[in-house]
Amino acid sequence: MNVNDKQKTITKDITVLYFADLADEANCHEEKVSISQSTSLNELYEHLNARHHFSRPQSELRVAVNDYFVKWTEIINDGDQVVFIVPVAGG
Amino acid sequence: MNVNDKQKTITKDITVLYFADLADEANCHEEKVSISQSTSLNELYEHLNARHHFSRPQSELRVAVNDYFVKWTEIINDGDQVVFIVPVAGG
Amino acid sequence: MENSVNSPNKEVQDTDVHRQSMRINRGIDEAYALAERDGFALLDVAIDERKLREMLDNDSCGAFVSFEGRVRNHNNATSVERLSYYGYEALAINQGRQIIEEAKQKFDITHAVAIHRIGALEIGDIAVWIGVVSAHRYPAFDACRWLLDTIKADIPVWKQEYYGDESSKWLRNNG
Amino acid sequence: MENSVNSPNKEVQDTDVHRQSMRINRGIDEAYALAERDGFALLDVAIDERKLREMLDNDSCGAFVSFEGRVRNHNNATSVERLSYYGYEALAINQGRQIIEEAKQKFDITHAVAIHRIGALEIGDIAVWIGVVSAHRYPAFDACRWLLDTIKADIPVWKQEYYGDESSKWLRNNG
Repeated sequence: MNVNDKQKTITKDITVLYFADLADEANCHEEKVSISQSTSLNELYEHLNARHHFSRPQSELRVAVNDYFVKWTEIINDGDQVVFIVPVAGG
Repeated sequence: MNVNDKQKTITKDITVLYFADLADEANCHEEKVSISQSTSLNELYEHLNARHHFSRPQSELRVAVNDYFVKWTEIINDGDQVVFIVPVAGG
Repeated sequence: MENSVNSPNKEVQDTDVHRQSMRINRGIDEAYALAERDGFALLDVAIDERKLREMLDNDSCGAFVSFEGRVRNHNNATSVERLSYYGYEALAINQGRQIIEEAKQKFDITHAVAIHRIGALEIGDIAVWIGVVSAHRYPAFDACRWLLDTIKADIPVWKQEYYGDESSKWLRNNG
Repeated sequence: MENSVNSPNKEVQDTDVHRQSMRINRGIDEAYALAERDGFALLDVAIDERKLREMLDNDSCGAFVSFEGRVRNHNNATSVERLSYYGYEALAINQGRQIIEEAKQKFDITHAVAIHRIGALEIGDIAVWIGVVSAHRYPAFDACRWLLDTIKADIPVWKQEYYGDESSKWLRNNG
């Protein structure tokens, strides 16, 4: 077992995209994040919130994984793209 | 007082236009009608109904005088244009 | 409505007594000018939707709702070949002007324009066009729908469907 | 929402982190092909209303209802210079396809097409276009309105208004 294999067993590498207010606050559109196997979507948001100090609580957001809205209870898989969605304002 | 003046004092000359079913039944688009001074719009319809045997009772119709809808109680004046309006079907 | 079905022979005669109701008395440009001024007109040629939309351009309006009533190829289960609309133009114009005014009083809209076409129409042709602009979205929807219902109920226009065997029938509005 | 007002300096930075949300990843023709196939697409150029109408030509339909959301020159009492829309295209496409399918299940309509534009828009530009065709009139009105409400609630598109002093503000939908 080399170091890479060992890494894979304990973390997941995901991509997070930011839109609207969250992009301003994170000051980027996209970031790569490594999370532990057991990290939930809630925990991921709290983790990123600690880093970026988002102005919105998780309760105001929806979440999308791989370009579909999902429930906050959805499991994160290695390679997933996660997006926290602030209230939309189209039309 | 000549004959024409005498006529004017006792009758009104009006124009009646027909549309849709009524035009089919009257077999014309327009006719000139002389009516007595006291003829009401109801009476005018009954008079024309006796001549053309319309398939619709007056209760199903509206009436317009000089290009505006009016009440059936409206007074007819000499020179008026009267139109009985069967239920419309545009759109 | 059995007795409203006309035989082919009857139709020729019908066309005659209805001929004056298939044409408008003013020119096309005059009809559009009237639509621009009063918000309503009859037309006896194809409706130019772009001209009507231009009348409704307004930078203060975030919402534009339009309705087009098109000639369907069927009515209930019966196949339709074409349709003729007949109008009493002078009354339609007076009534239409009042309906547009009433819509502006009832709903929070900026402007509304409606045109009803008369004459012989083919499948797919636009028989009626209604456009409404407003600052916000719901009044435009509400006013457009109310205008359509009111035009169908109060504007003196009638229609006759023609079928494959050249028989025809006067129609009642059924939505 | 005091804290959502950005200073002119902040705006330059914003443009950077939002740049990828102002463009679509597919070509224009591809976007229209998607709208034709699934009934929904994002676009980052002016919406060609005629192309969308052609997708809705159907001889069995007597009713066509359309909605256009245009950029207003004001929001409440504030004068607006221009507006930028930002979209999460892949999610918008997936969500839009589902919304169009749901509209066809909920309402007695034949077809519906909707497009949302993203990028920098001027006053009067069309931000969203929705068209619905049906045999009869009420389902087309109901579906068009429902589609608009649902698009405004569920399609991941955001907007920022710009004012005369180049300050800007993220907007919430207020109708």
